[in-house]
Amino acid sequence: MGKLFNKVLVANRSEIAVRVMNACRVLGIPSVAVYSDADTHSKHRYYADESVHIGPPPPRESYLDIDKIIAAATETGADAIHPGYGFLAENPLLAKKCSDAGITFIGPTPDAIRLLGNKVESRLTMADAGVPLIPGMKDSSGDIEAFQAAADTAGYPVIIKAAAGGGGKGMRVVHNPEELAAAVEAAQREAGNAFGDDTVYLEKYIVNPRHIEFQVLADTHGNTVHVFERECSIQRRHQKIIEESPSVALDPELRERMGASAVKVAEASGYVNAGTVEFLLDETGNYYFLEMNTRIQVEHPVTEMVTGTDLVVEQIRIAAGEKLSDAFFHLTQRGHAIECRIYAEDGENNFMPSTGEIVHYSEPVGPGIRVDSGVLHGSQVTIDYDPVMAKLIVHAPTREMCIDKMITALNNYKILGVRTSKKFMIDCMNHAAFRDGKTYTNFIEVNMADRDISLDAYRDIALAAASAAAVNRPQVASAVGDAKQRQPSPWEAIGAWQIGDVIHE
Amino acid sequence: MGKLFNKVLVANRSEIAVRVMNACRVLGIPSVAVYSDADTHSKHRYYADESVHIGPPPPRESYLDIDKIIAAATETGADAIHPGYGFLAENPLLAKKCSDAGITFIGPTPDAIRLLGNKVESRLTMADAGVPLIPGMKDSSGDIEAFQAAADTAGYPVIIKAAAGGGGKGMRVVHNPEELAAAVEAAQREAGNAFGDDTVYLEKYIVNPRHIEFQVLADTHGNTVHVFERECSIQRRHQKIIEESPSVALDPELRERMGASAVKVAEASGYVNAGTVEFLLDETGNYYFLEMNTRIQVEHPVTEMVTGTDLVVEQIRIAAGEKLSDAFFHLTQRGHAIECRIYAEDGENNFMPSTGEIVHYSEPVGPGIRVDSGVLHGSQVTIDYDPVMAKLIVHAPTREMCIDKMITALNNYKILGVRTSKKFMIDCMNHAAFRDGKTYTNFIEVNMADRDISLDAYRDIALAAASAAAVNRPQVASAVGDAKQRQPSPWEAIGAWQIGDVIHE
Amino acid sequence: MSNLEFLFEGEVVDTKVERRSQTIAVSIGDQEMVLLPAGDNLYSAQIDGRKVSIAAVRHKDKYYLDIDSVLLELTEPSAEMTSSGTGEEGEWDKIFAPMPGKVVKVLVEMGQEVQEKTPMVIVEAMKMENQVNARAKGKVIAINFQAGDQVDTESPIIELELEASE
Amino acid sequence: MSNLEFLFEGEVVDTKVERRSQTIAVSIGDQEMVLLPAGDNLYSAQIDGRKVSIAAVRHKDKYYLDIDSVLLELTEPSAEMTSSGTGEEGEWDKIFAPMPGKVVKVLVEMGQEVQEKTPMVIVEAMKMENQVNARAKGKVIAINFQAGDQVDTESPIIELELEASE
Repeated sequence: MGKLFNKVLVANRSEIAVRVMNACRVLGIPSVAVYSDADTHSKHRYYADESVHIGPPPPRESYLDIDKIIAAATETGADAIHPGYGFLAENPLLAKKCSDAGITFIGPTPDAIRLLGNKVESRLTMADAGVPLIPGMKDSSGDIEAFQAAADTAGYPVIIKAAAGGGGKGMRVVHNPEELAAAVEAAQREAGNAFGDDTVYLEKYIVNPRHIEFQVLADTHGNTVHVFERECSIQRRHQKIIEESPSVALDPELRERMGASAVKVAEASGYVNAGTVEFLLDETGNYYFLEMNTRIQVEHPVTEMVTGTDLVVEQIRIAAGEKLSDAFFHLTQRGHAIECRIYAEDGENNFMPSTGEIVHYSEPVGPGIRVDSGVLHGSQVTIDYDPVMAKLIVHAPTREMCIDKMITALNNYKILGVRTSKKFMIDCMNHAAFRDGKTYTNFIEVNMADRDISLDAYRDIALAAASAAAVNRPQVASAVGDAKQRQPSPWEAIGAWQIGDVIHE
Repeated sequence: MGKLFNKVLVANRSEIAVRVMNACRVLGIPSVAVYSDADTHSKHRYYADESVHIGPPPPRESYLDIDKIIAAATETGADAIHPGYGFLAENPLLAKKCSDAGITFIGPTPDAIRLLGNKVESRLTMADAGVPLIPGMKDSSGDIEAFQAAADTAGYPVIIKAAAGGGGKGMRVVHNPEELAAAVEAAQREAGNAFGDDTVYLEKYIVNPRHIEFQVLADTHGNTVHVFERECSIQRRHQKIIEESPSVALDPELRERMGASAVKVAEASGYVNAGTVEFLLDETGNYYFLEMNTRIQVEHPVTEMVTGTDLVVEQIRIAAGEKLSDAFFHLTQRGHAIECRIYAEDGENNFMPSTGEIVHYSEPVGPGIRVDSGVLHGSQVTIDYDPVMAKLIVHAPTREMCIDKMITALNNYKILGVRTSKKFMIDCMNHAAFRDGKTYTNFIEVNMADRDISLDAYRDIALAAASAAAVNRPQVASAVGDAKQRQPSPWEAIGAWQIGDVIHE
Repeated sequence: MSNLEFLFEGEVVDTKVERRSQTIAVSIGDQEMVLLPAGDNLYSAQIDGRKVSIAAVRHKDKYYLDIDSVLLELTEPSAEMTSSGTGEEGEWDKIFAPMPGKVVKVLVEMGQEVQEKTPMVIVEAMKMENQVNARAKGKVIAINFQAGDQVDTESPIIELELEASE
Repeated sequence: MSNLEFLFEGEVVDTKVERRSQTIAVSIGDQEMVLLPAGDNLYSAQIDGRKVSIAAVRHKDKYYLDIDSVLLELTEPSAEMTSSGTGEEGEWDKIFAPMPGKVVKVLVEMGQEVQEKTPMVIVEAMKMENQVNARAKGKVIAINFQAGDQVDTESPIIELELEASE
């Protein structure tokens, strides 16, 4: 296999930059890191073959500055740019400027990014292509007959929502036609009182929705495939924290139908490279297109572990004009995979972001355990960027074993210095509703709200642990010439080093 | 799933003990380590839920002492013992004494271990069962017609060997019947001159043999399956160092036939639990039974990565009387996996064992990379035990990508303080014969003999690296109160600690 | 045998540490806990027959602990409390930003009586909005920043007069 | 700028080390090598446009290096040579066991002339037999152990009189 690109610049940071560089290594392609002042000593910079400084910490002046990214690629001779996720990944302008500069953008075309980034336009396209959308009224109306017609089309239950809405005011769920008129009137009154605007509209009420997404891949030779589903229903603040594959809610028939819809979405938008089609799935097996994400997703590893593929390698191959690898035409799902996102945020305090230095770092190991990490011992977690530090992904033959393995692995993942949601995720995993596969998008509100960790139970063992740590402080006397002391990182040690200092003892 | 056992004692050390404990963790079963004086601070002891000291470093007085192992299990309430590989794994007496003590031995029955440990008896059993053995003369004879008959039965080419043989003397390969008589006479003369005994015998000559083995699993409910093959042809001193799955030499038809033979071997010996059937495969697709190993093998992870299974978990399930998991009735091979054994031995100096302290240890990470390790930073590698420190296993969609990924991963696996064969294995992996799949058992003799690493090419970069390490020595002055200095391991620090010392500054 | 002192949830606790041949024994009052070192900064202990997995490290006068994934931070009582702006260990009469950021909304008014956990202010940092709650019952006596202001972690955004019971 | 001295394959080499803003620059004669720190004990360098991955650590007066998986050990010339029993850095007139073990077979006789790489003795350790070869041309003048003897790494098994050219 000839080299697909001479050099790939990774226009991102942290774990996803490292992940992309790993794919480059496998393909024998040198990688270029870009870094801001905040990332001078970061893992993604260490991981690359070379690195280019692109400015101060604020993203707008570094990771979001398209011209600096293009300049860094030109300067280092990189002939392709991988955007990772976040930052510029879904900015059609980067894709466009790459093309202008003769650099391959590893992702979809600017047109596809633009179309799918426009929610209204993309929904119209998908409706035309026959992909199901959440049915409801296109515009609000005071006419009760319009509501009745819309409800009949959507099918009960339906929900009445205030156009000016928020906070549940002016909202009514209606389970049968007899209740509809009264509910609309009540909602109008409530909305009028709450917002001074009594406009309400109707759409289908999704009972116990799940967030189900399908990975798709399309090459430049007209092949589009889906790589099965991921279920990402466990969310806090509308951000996914636990993802899994396969979904317990899909049987082979539904999987095939949803997969076919996902492929249709990609084809209708002229999609090339890796993307994700997001659906809402209700309890009765109806599903509705939400949007298509035009990038590699944070949760892509669960798909990789279940299908034995490397999606980022495939992204690079596709961008180089290769045909989809054979493996993608004979895909099977095997076993079960779960991902937990390890954010620097306090699971015991409303997911408050946490900053600081990582003063201890040790990863779990073992068969079927994968850690995609962007941090090291000594890393500084600052307020400048997204708080994702790492992802822990676990694979096992069955979902039950996978849950048990994930709990063990979370317990063995020790990060000290910043707070994380490890314990929160263990408690999710141990919850009967999670074990039963009752993973609806309201899982955390419903099941984790009254969670309360009493630290008192940990008092004695905490004091004992701190006491042990106290006697294990580095002994200055024994540090002289004792190479058993871990070497400080080069930067730390050099910091104390003086010009003219003679090193020999 | 109820707990399969209350507690499992692992009668082994290093990486395989850690591997078995990982399986226990997944199953929610507490594990017990045993350790000799040499392993007081070893990783496998840290990894267990509890540990029992079983004597001084010599294996005979610790890891091979069956009574101490049984006593440790009784004392801790362990109701099952996993023997790992090596040590007592294939000793029928441990299996027997377990049964006497009411402890479950996680492995086959004493009778199966005994039968398969007897090479002569087991070959007779397999011949009766119709499993192919290397054809040849059962006893030596001076009669040329007996040689002709044996050669006709075995099929050409055949090899004449001296009964007193060694060193190639009295050995003749014969490719067709016309050459046979002259070759036998020449071999007899040569043998007579060399050993004072002119007895020679004949067996089929295996052209470019490969070592192919099949993983089998059998439960107590009468189910026996094979879990496909591993190719382990790359050996030094008759010890495997690189293993892979699948083998490039097998097509689906041959795989099915060999797999069926492997199942037949297991069934003919009344086998239960995990075992491995070893075959020699010649260039024309003929295969011959060598022996069956009645334990989990060092190289089991390549099978796990290609089939998405957990063989050690399955061993424990089978021992608890469970039926084989569903997954084993729908097995498929996916992608390619390679394992490199990381021994403490010098790949540049005839694989001379190397001892010492591990003064730097960092593992490669990334998708499809698995490290099964028995060592930590600060571990002492002593002469007491087998020099295997760790195994690096890599999985990728294709063999070519797997080789590239393995080279990258070996380069990123940094162990300092003892010498390893990393560079040797990279050179194997980069050799055209390896890439072409020409992996015969003589691979190392044929391809790696004239390998010569000139250190001169590394002179400048080595001096630069040492210089950098010199300026990065811990600075005593900055160590005071600088917690960025890694904490020394508890034992190191406590060593310098004195009774009556006041810790507060 | 070493004598140590820690602050745990506002309480000062003495411990005694002793090195045994394979373990570290810690006495807290009548209670003795035995820890088995398990690698760099790692320990295990048996509690009620169950293995507890521990990571513990001291860094700049603070002890960071992970006990079966429950994260705790302890200090020595001698450590300067007031230097810690975010009021983690006291100063419940002041509401600080959890990290430098921008005030999105102040949720209380001057003179308002608040309870423990009453939402006080929303601060945006790391691309996310964070709600800061009161840590004790009291009355708002100062609001030092308004929506749109940049704040650090050293200057209180809101100050309370705590109830006498606190 | 620091001046250092190393022993590389018997040659004493001076180096100068200088800290740059992001790198460590090392001068060896006219040659300058630039290393980029890449984590604890890890570095990378560009050589002929290719990235070289390096681990390097100093431990007890020895430098352990991994340069693209080639393992090297350097010492400082000031380090005591004779304390290293296995004769790694000199003492080519003595044949030591590579590690404590049992002598299986002595392969040479008193007075025998040997070449570099002549097999001298087989020692069993770690369950394996290891053949120890001569490191220089010379004549056997002492055989201190016989088959069956336990040996350590400090006492020479065989001694040679080296040829003058060595």
